[in-house]
Amino acid sequence: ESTIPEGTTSGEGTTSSEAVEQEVIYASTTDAVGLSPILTNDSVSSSVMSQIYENLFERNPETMELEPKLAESYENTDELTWVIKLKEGIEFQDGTPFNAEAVKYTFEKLIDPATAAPRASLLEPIDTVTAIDETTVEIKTKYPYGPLLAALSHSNAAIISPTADEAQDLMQEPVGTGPFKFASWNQGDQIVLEKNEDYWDGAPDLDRVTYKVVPEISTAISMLQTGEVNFIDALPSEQLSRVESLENVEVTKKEGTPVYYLTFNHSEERNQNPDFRKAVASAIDRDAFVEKLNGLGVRSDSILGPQVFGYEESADNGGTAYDPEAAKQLVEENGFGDEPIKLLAANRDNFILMAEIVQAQLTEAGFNVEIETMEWATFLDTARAGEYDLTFLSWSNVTSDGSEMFYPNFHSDNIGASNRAQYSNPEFDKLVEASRTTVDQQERKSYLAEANQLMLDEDAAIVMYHGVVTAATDQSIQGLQLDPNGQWFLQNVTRE
Amino acid sequence: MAETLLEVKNLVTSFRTAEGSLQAVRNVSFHVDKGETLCIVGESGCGKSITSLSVMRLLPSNGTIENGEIQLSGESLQRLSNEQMRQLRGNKMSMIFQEPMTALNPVLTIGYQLREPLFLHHKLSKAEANNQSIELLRQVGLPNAEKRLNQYPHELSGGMRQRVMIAMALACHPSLLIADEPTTALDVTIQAQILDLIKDLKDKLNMGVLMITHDMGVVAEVADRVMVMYAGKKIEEGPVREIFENPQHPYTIGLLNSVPNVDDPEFELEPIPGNMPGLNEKITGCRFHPRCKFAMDKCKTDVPPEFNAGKGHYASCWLVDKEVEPVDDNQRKTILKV
Amino acid sequence: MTTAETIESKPKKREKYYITTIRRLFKNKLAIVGLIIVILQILIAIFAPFITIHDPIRQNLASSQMPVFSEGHWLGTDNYGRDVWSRIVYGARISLVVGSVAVVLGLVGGIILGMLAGYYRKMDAIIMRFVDLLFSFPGILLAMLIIAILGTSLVNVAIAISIWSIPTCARIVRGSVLSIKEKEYIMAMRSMGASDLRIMVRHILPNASAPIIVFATMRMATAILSTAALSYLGLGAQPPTPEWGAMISQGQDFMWSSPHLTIVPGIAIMLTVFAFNVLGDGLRDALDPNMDLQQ
Amino acid sequence: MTTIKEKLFLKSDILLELDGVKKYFPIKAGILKRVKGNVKAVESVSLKLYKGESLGVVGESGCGKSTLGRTILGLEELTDGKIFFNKQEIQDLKRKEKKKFVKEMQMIFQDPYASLNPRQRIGHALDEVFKMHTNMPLQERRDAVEDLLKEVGLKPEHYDRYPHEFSGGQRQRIGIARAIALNPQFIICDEAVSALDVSVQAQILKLLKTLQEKYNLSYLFISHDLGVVRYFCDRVLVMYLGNVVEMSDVSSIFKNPLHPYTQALLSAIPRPTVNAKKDRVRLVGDMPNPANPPSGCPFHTRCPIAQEICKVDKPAFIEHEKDHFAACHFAG
Amino acid sequence: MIALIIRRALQLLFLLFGISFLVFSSMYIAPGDPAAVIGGPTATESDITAIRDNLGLNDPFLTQYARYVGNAVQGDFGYSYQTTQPVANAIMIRFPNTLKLAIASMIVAIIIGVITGLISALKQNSWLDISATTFALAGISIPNFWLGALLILVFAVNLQWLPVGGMSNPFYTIDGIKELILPAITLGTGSAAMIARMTRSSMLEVIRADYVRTARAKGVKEKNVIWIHTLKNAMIPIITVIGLNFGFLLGGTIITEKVFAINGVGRLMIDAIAARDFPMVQGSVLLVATLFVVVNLIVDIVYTYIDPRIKYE
Ligand SMILES: Nc1ncnc2c1ncn2[C@@H]1O[C@H](COP(=O)(O)OP(=O)(O)OP(=O)(O)O)[C@@H](O)[C@H]1O
Ligand SMILES: Nc1ncnc2c1ncn2[C@@H]1O[C@H](COP(=O)(O)OP(=O)(O)OP(=O)(O)O)[C@@H](O)[C@H]1O
Ligand SMILES: [Mg+2]
Ligand SMILES: [Mg+2]
Repeated sequence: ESTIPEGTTSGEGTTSSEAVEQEVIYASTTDAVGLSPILTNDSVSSSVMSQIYENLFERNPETMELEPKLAESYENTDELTWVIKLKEGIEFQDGTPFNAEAVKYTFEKLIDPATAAPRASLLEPIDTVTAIDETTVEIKTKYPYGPLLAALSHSNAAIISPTADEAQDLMQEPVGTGPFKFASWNQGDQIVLEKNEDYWDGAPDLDRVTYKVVPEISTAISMLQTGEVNFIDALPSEQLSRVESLENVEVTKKEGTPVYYLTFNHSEERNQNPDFRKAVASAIDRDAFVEKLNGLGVRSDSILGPQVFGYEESADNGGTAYDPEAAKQLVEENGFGDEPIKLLAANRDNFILMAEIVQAQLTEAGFNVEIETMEWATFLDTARAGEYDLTFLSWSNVTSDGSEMFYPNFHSDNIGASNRAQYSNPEFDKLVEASRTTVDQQERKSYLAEANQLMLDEDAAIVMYHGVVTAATDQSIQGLQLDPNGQWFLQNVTRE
Repeated sequence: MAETLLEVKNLVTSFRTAEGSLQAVRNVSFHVDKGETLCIVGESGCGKSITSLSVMRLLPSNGTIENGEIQLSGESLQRLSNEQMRQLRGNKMSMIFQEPMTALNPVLTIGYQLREPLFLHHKLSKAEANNQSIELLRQVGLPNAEKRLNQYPHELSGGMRQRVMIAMALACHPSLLIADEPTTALDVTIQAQILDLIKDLKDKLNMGVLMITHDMGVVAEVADRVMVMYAGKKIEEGPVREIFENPQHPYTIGLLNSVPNVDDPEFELEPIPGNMPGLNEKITGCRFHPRCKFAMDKCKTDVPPEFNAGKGHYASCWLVDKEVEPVDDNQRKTILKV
Repeated sequence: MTTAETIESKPKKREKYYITTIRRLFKNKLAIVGLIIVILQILIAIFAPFITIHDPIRQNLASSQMPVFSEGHWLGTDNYGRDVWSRIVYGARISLVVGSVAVVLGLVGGIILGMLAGYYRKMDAIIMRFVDLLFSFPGILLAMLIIAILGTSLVNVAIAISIWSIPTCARIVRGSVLSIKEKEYIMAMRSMGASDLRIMVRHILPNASAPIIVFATMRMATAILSTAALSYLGLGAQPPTPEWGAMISQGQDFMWSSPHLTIVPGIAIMLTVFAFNVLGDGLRDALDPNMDLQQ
Repeated sequence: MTTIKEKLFLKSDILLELDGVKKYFPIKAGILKRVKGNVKAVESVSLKLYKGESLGVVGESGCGKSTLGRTILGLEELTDGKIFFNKQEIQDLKRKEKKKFVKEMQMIFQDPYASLNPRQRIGHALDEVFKMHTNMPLQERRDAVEDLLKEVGLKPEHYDRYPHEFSGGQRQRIGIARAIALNPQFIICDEAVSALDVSVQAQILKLLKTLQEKYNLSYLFISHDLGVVRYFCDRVLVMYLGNVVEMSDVSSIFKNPLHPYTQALLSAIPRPTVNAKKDRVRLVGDMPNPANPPSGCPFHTRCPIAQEICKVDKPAFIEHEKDHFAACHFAG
Repeated sequence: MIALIIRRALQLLFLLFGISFLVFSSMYIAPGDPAAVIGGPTATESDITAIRDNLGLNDPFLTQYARYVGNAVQGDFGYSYQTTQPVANAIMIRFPNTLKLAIASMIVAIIIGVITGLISALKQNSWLDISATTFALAGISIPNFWLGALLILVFAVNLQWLPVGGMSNPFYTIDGIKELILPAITLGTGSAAMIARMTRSSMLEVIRADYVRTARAKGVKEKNVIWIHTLKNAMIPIITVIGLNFGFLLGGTIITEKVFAINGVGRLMIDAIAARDFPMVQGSVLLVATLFVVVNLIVDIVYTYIDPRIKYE
């Protein structure tokens, strides 16, 4: 009720183009759950929060290197100790100074079981956080923890204002150090952010940012066309050609970190047969599938994608290649087609598409595959409990760190929770642990690459594609920063 | 001679049914003059109501007028457009229907249904129409008229509903009133009151009345002329006195003999034997002959035309033809009564 | 007795009630059109293999999203290159069966509840509140419950959809019953000692048939469309099994690039519903003795 | 045929007895439809009906005759009073037992069209009666229905017709056929022959009489046609505004009406002769409102001989002559 | 009548009680764990346990239910698992939109439905009837998302007369009305179809009644014969359908709300179910149930005005 979007008033004479309003209206398919980095774990919330809050570190979208943000620098005094120097003179939007106490407060709150933070595990390795002085924080981990900086760059590890957190509900009224500050939120409808005039890195050009909830992507595209919104992202491949055909719209595509893969239920006996897995892997024509994505997918066998720390080019073709004849032969020899195979697919993203194509290809090879679709919450339960034969999973790697991918998804520690593939391989576990507990990044990278290849050799998971992040913006929008993990920043955006 | 108000010539009305086409009214002609009451009597199911509905052009959807001409004040009703016909109905000509329960709209108040013709044809305001409705209900002897206006048909007794129907039909002082058994559900005191009311209006407005009734007492009281129908045909017509005192058609005679006599406790009813034939029954000759005690061979083969029995009295019976030289009235009556 | 020899006219051979109704039904040209469509659809469903060239689930990614009247695929192909005509034809099997079973089940439940509620004042409150409860209970949740308790099968789809139609049907029936039961002929039947059951079934139901027929024939459309929502939950036909409702909802994604993927199954549903509706209209007319069919 | 005298002798055989039967209808008014009083349709009626007797009920329209009939059959809930049929109180019967009684008590409704199911062929309507109460096989039932149709002067081919395809009188005959189908002991005839032409009426009256003689039937015969009442009934009951004001055997009512209302009624009968002189007792004024009946004698507002006492005292219903009851202070 | 209203109010309490139990138990039985949804795919065992503890989901079923009812009786409908905000707030933000939409589309539906229904009935079996029937059937067979998209394409994108979506202006402003038009049409067509068909059949039932003939005999204009004498008698099933549809619309209609980006109860409920956000589901179902009972009460009262013979004692 508060703000009238530009598009709806365009009829009434505000079309004069001299002074373009410095406003971006972004359409998202769902509303943010909340605006506290600690209590949320969804992408919309984090895309709002990433304009309001900032992290100690961030990954440079071009070089994919981790760089300090709120931090000035860091050093490892030993394998377990991280001493982080903070930037000086930064204030939260409510005037609270940003300092070591704030960092300590934030991290401790996130870890505290009483908070029940959904991503508490992110900082699980942290043992203590100490504010050495105003601008120095010392973090001690329980064991050597390599991906710590990546974890600190995760949007859920953004720094909150302790005074604000104590005074109000950050879920509703967030306060951070970022370039935009919270203005209003009409639940389910829109969130409005305003320019933070006092932003430490120079106030942004945009006066206002509106997040509008438009659940139907095709409606959002229509709105983009009429100017009711001027920025959308995560375009589905079916709609890509339509968006690209719009005259006033520019489409940005960028290889991203999400990965979509077919996995076996490794706790099942049949799936433990390497021939079975090989048969499946060689029956699936991933190239044909990626072609269906209209350029919104990157073909690579590697489980850690090109944008993820730990990727090595050699892994692109490191898996079993498509070979229908070989697959047929294997199926026939081993009678793999006798028993029906339950292919579980969640009803969202591209899972059904994958399921239908893979089912057809597996059938072609002689398997007997039945698809079972499910809505998301049920799927999470079912997959976690391992009640399937084959299923599709995905991982959108926010920190772009390979450990972040391998540990929750394939480490035997997490069977019964996030390791839905029920994958348990001691050798693999060791490599992953090493990648986590090593602080040296180069070393870590080689562990990860090794683990990656190990999985490919075993056909433990068959990568369907790696995601491409997209954004469609009105021509007038310049300077959008799009990260491979799908996040974006409006700090440098202007409208012309 | 008085001015003719309604003239019906050779009316044939038939129904489409599952059994094929049924002729309910067969070639009936009659007329009603201004200020005159014509009563139609006849066996139930003989086509009286259908005749009157044909005049109103309100036949059931499966009925059609196949032939004939209906004129009101010299104007052919069949040629009128629906809209012209509508303006006549309820205004120049109105009708009281036989079954008052189903003829009143169950979901509208009595008041609304009564006011409606007044709004329509006299363009009265609501208050005026209300007053007039109350007056009308008074005239038809309905007690507590004001209260009744807000009641619904199902809250009234049969007789009350009938009186509402009558009031509605009389509301606009029509020049032709068709009344289909208007007083069957009324007790005699009210019946008398209503008949007087109709008579008053008739005299005052020179209204013509076409009344259908089974009550010979009523016929005797109100009719100027009587028309007797049998199995879809008119079989006799004449001034009321003629019909009662000098009936010509054996059916008419039989009818009069079946009237119960209030004044004579020992009176025995004498129904006409047999039943009216079905509409689609093929009967050659006179349609009454299977039940007629006097049926002759001729009756079985030839349809009797209408014979003039004098004094504006017509009958369709071969007996009349035979007696063109009139026999002694009493003598014939006794012959017939045997 | 005075009734003398009645003129015996030979009564025509008496027809069974339903035969007359059917005869009356056939007088209605539109109803015949409806009947022909329904029969055609049934035949199509039965003889599906004989009237299609392509396997309805066989993919051909190379020739996906072909428009209608393409060579070899007169209704085009879908996103997976599957022949739309084949899918429509095979889809009829599930859609028609599930649709009609669900409607019939829902009708039975709705009519029973509605009748009882309308007829017995005492039961009205309980039944109608129960119906309100069914109505306000979210369908998705109900379907989830059915999956959890009964599992996923086509029969359960029909059950779920029929439960959705019960409240609406019950309300419609009750409304009519409330007004019909006050009619005088019902009183007459009571005076004759007719049992309540008889009054309800033989006297009230036929007089309430018109809105029920309308409801049932319209419900067919929503029932078929609902199967999509249920297969979304994993209840009922799973991909790649062809089924009209699911075809429509999958086509939604390609509404802009390949509109035929929604239009074609949409027309199939509409034809079905059209057929049932005109048939229902005809039936209504045939059952209404007041109707003059020759008009 | 038994004479009236003989019948009155057989008084011991009471078929139906009403004791202070009352039926009020609540009046609702206003947007919220609150009860604003009662229409006193039947105000305390007591009577005895003997086996084989026809009791005529006459009275002004709206005085509660039909309501009385419906109340006896239990179609309207009794407001007060008791009804005994064959010495058994019938209100609190169990359903099973009730069904037996129902078979014995039938009603011919005043409005024949409204009382027929518009979607039921009349053959089926009649057939249904047999179906409900007998175990006759189909063919037998069909024959019975056809016989019934013939008996009331309709044709077997009418079997397949719907009610709207009949004339008013024909519908009434269907109602009659339905009521006599099961040979009940008692029939309430609510204007049962009013829509019939006199010749059919005569036929039907004869039929009813024949049935009465054959099965010792009793009738409660509601009618406005006093000629028919005189012909058909043994005793007559005159109602006014929900009250019984006079009751006697038919000849003494017609010869010697005691109540002024009865007198007015009789004087208003139209005679089927063209020359009859018409000196009616004209009733002035409206029938009072049954929701708000006048004090004292209900008739005093319109009574030509009313005195002061009539306005305050409700006259008792007493026997003025042998078997001739009337409720009037100045009866005679 | 007052008694009827009071009685219904009491029944409503029981109904709400029953429905909350039903919702509660079905959410309990149905697969899917709210904590897993909140935790997302990344959640570890300990994350989920912590969340479950925090939400009180580890308590026995009856304890949870009793707690819910206990709070609800005091007017506290709990906090969303997802957003941690009060359920009542979340619903009240959305409800006005849903109400607006429901009323607007009901108006559209009634106008279109009754008029086409009347035309079909009066011109029975003519080409007009057939086209009206076809129109109605198209209305019910066309999926809302499709119709909505089509309307957007034509009226919002190409002609630019109306906005594509959203609902943020008060309904009495021009913008507010503009926002309502397309969704109301999209949503109204289904109901219009049902109303049209019901009107047609119901009119045919009464159009040949004797009292209609009486009206004609009085010279009542054909228009009034139809609208007053016939339609009122045919109204019971039509009103039933209108009431049902209105109740249904008040429950929110997910598709239309989605297509037109309307922040309504339907979307809220479906999202809550998907996220297993029990308190939110409960709250919205209870709201829908209450509305439905109210609408039906109104319908029942309207019955007695339409048909004076109907009584409820
Ligand atoms: N809609 C109809 N379809 C077929 N036949 C009909 C229809 N309406 C009436 N009839 C038949 O037409 C004949 C004449 O009916 P009509 O109503 O005119 O009789 P009537 O003389 O008014 O009898 P009554 O005195 O009993 O009212 C009857 O035999 C009746 O069965
Ligand atoms: N359902 C009802 N609601 C309210 N009042 C009613 C109802 N039914 C009948 N009445 C009233 O009860 C009184 C008696 O009606 P009843 O039908 O018994 O009269 P009646 O003696 O049969 O009259 P008639 O000879 O005209 O048929 C009338 O005043 C009538 O208005
Ligand atoms: Mg008649
Ligand atoms: Mg009566």
